[in-house]
Amino acid sequence: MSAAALVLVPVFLPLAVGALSAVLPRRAAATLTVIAAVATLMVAVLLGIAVLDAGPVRLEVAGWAPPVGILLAADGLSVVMIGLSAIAVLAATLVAAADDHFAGGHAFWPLVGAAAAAVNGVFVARDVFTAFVLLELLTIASVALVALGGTRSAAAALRYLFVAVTGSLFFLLAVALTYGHTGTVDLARAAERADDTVIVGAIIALTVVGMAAKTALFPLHSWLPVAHPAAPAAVSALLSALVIKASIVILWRIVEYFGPLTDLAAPLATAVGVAGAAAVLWGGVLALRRDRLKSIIAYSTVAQVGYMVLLVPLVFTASDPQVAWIGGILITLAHGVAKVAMFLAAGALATAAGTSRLDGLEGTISRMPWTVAAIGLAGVSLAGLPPTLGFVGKWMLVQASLDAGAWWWLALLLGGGLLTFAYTARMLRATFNPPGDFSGARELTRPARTVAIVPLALAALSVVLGLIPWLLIEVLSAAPMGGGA
Amino acid sequence: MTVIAFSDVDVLDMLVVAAVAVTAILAIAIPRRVGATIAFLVFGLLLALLWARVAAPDVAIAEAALGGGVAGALLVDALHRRQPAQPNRDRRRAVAITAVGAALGAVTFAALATVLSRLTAEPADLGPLALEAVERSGVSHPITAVLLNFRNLDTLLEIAVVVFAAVGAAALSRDRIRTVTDPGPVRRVIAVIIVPALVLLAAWLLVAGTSEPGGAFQAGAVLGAALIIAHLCGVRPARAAGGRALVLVVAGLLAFILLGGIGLAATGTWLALDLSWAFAAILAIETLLTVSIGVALAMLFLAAGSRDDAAAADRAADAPALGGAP
Amino acid sequence: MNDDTVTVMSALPVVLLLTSLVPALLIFALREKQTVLRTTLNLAGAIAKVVLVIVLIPRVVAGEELRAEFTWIPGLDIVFVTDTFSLFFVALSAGLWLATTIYAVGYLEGSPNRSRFFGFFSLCVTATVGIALAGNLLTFLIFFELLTLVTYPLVAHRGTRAALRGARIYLAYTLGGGVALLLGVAWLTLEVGPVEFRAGGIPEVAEFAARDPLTATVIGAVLLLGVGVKAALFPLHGWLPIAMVAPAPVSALLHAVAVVKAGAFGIIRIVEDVFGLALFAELGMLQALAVVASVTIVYGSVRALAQDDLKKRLAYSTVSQVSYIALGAALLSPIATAGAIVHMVNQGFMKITLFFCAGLFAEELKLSKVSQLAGVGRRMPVTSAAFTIAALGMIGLPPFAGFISKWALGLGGLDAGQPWVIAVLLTSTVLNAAYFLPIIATIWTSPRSESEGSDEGTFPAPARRSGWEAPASLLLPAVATALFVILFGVAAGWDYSPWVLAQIVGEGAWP
Amino acid sequence: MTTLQLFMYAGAFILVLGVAATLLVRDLIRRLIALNVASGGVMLLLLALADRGDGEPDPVPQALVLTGIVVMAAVTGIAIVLARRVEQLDDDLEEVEQ
Repeated sequence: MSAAALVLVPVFLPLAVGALSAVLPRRAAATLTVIAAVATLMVAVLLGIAVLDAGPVRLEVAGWAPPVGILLAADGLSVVMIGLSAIAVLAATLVAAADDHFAGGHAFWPLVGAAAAAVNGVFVARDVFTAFVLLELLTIASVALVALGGTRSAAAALRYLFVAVTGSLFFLLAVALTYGHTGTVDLARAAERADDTVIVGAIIALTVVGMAAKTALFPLHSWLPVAHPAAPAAVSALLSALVIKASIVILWRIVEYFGPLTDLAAPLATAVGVAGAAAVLWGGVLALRRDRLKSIIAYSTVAQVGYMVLLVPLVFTASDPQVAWIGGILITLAHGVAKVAMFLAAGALATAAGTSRLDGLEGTISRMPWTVAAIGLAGVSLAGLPPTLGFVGKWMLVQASLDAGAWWWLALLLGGGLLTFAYTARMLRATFNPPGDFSGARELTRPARTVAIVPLALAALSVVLGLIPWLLIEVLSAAPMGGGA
Repeated sequence: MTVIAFSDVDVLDMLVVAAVAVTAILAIAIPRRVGATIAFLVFGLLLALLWARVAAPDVAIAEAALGGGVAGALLVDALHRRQPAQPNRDRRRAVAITAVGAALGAVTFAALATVLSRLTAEPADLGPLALEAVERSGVSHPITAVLLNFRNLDTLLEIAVVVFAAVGAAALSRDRIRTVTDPGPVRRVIAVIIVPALVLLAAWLLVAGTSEPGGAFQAGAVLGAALIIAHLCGVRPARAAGGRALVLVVAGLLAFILLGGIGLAATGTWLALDLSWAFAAILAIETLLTVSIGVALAMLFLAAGSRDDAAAADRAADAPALGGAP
Repeated sequence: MNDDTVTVMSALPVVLLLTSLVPALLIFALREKQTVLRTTLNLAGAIAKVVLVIVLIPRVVAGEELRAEFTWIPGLDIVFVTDTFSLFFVALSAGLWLATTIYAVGYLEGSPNRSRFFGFFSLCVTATVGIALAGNLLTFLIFFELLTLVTYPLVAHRGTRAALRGARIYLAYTLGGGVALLLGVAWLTLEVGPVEFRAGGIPEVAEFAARDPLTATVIGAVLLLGVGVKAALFPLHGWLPIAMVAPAPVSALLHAVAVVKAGAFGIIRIVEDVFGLALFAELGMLQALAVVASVTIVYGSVRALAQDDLKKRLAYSTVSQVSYIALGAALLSPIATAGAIVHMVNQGFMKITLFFCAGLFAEELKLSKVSQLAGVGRRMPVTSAAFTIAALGMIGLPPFAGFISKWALGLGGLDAGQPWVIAVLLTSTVLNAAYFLPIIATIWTSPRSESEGSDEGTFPAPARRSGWEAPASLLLPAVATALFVILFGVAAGWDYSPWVLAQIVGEGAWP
Repeated sequence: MTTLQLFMYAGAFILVLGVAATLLVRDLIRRLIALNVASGGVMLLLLALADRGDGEPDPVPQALVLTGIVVMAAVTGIAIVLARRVEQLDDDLEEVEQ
């Protein structure tokens, strides 16, 4: 099997396992899903090696080259994002396998398979229509996953569906314009042929709006703090860590391919940056004011989305756009790893304490120190503090902002971290207890061992990657963004 | 099949477009669900008519079958459920919101129209390229070639969308799909006449699809309609429990993925079809997909339209729009 | 840097870090009841570190420089070096960590959450050693921020409302400082590439400053702002008195070794090993730093006067005393530089002794206010003696360690042509005396008034078999550090005394 | 105006109409209809673009539209299931209140 065929594994393996899981008993479904995640992780490593060796791995599906056929390609961005997705799915499914509360029902298994296949597909897609279908698959799976949170989550799921599908329609319109203007839906070919500033600007603008809705970028964010906490904990983790990344990546890809072609890209990018800045502040301030763990973490996602889009204005102004690209990608990766850890740990705390309200968590730090530590470490990474992966991303974005003389983005990067750590510290504070105030006051239900280990392992991963990020950066630089695939 | 493009606008086109626009406005503006749904049903049929005008008969059939099915399910829903009372909104505020919405919509439309006006009328070269490649695809109908050969990845993913929608729907309404235990005389007759007719139609669409308009989607949609009607009429095999139905649903998807693997083994390229067996493979996979899609759609809309007990199902069975056979 | 410095790649700097990192991680994994194992790990790590340092000192003084580096991101490494200054700071931390560990084991005996406490305690020292060994600004930044994070759980340890509030304020200040530091480090790195410390200043930075003096000044100011928070320079000192809520060993460590000292160390690194004294003076920032330091010295002392809470008085005293280091670094004179460096050690030993004693008073007799200490000298003579020695040292009386510092700084002021420094030092000394002498007087002479304290008017007798005035694990570290306060003053001329070593370190800045 | 333009503008109009209604209408089923109307608009646009040449229309966009219709049907199906759940819950809550 050639390296090219490897590109398909992260898509078809979870898809097949997901389909099987629909009809298999829970144990078998869980085992298969975990195995598939491990295999996906290994394939990500192999793809990473291939990218380091010879640049992007390209695959013309069914042997038909664009424009007739569909091109899939894995570059550095694809590889690291597939790695993230494998890790996130592995973590969430391990916990869900250990404790059914985290899953919400049997449908969790097939739907997670579908969601994983869809996000991985988005990461390798170089065809805008295929990306659209993948986004819809992801929407269906995610909406159904949210609805697993019980009867009351249906309203949240439906609200999510309306926003997500409306976003998809904006993107489909962008696809139609791409086809109408260039006669193809293959990204690279379309970028080669596109020559009308206005149409290309419209394609970017429509994608920005559509993906902003799906990613919950301010001011289109209001569905997220409703939908994410409504879901079971393992689902919340996947939604925040992984699902929103798919639409982010599509936004990035469109910027990567079409951004250089139009003068309208720069003002659009600035608009994206402003929205991102507002997201960081608004999400951060609201996270500070919530009093439930899951709600705080969901608003934290709203805020962090702001950082993930911050690279968009920076790649247009920095003298070395690669620094901005890599910094933004690393921040996004760091968010993924940290958010899975945080949501799973929050789920464990809530299960143990019987409530997710902050004022009911007193004393959990003594009983479940590892779980609280996972939240703390994850918060450190989200805040971009050393020695975590979040710091690496922030460092590079700070470099890019300084380089571009972009003082506003710089202030945001620096100040936003404080806000992040403020709400993390607020969660941590709630778990402390005054001495003597706790002995036997309330028995905590102890969660399964896996439930304690997995979030901590992810938090530890943030630290390890924060200390040796060069490997990731090598993979990301092997196929520079904007270099074409 | 040819249509007069880039000539002066045909009066018929104008009329149909106007009708489509009017029904669209009605579909969103009528406050009662029943009315809005009926307007939507008409909107779908008019769209199908338009598809025929732009030389897209495949889409027309699919639109008629699926659009009709969707609208039918919506209609059943609207007919048998009490529309929740809208919270009493201040009339003035409602008017203001509508006005702002209309203004923003107008601006958006103007912007969009400006962009669209820049699209050149030159035909893209993709069409000729694709048509040229059809010869090497194993089937003669271009759209089937695109769906099951050139862009079969999209098709596979689309099946996945339907399959996982059915999985999700089944999970969310597990105990709610009820069968009709005592069908009345009307439904017995429907079951005996309409269901076999629809199944036959599905089979024809499937086989014909390799050379003419039609194919797995259209056939699947019709089969789905047949299954829903059969179910509502109390036909036994249609009462398959969720689990067994799911097996049928995922089978098509898994077979499609397996075909990819076979392609990989045989030609070295995932999902590639060798010309020598492409036709057989396409037909085989289309058959499985038809079953998959049919059962999935049936599950989806039964789950959607079920919750009510037998009494509601009674009325549902008599609602002619269900399934919307062409 | 000596001309004959030889750089050797070695794993030893990393081993120095691991001697506290490994115990930290192991301790986290221990169960609460595994006291013996925990104490063993703690002491083993602390002793190993001290031994390593003792082995390294002669080699480094002889001009050998050990170096370890790892790729972080392409073109930017994480670097550890043992130059004279870094080893000097490591030695200080290692020594005081050992003393504090023994003290803390006794202090926290029987209290809950000790695995958490000692884990973070060890991490805190790891971060400090990392700061010391950092070979470039990036590495320095990483460990500087790490220090902030790992001290948070220590300050909040008790979990009371006051502890959580203190921890929150501490965090707000220090993370804010971290933001400034990040900005400065990232900016300077962008302008001149990886910023590797070099005694006397980095040539690239000098070139850059010649090219763009304004930006260089701004970067320098931002960097100083970043480290100034931890060094508690006025007006960034607000967190220090509030963080007093932490358990006594934590306060001891925070004030003597870890946090404030990391800030002071950072100031010296930035002034002398990044910009170089001459360049810093040229940019006009040296004078500014001297003024800020002087203001802080006087301000801290004045505020200390008014505190009745013993730990608070000591905290304001720290604000004042740490700025001696900044002042010394801000004077253009080799002897002032050496004075600043030696004061890191002297202040460390004196202040840790004072905090040990304050903790002893609080633990043994529940005394936390100055006014309650009347007559305690008779009940706890050893503790009171240790306290007296350290306090006299703080005032700057010979033959104690503090005298060396003040004397060197005063000479340095004259040498640098800034005689006003003498006035600052004198004012401060008078104020030091004004807030320390009354405590000493109260302890030793004042008869205990009948109206306060316990019913009988005398302190309860020690309730332990040994008949000692306090548990040995608390008493011995205090006595030991007090003895060093004398030793550092008396034996200042010895080959490896802090004063001699400080002069060696300081020489590097004066090529 | 050409037929192409007529169809394109009609598609755009229907899309804008549908999206606006999706955002403004509160009733769940009517919102769903609006969403379907909007998608019909995009499909019209795509098919009009497919049929620009004089010869046979480009089969690729037609296949894309076909895919889009099926996807939209699946979305609608699951949306109805959810809408039912939501309204059922509301009804139940009302009953409890009464």
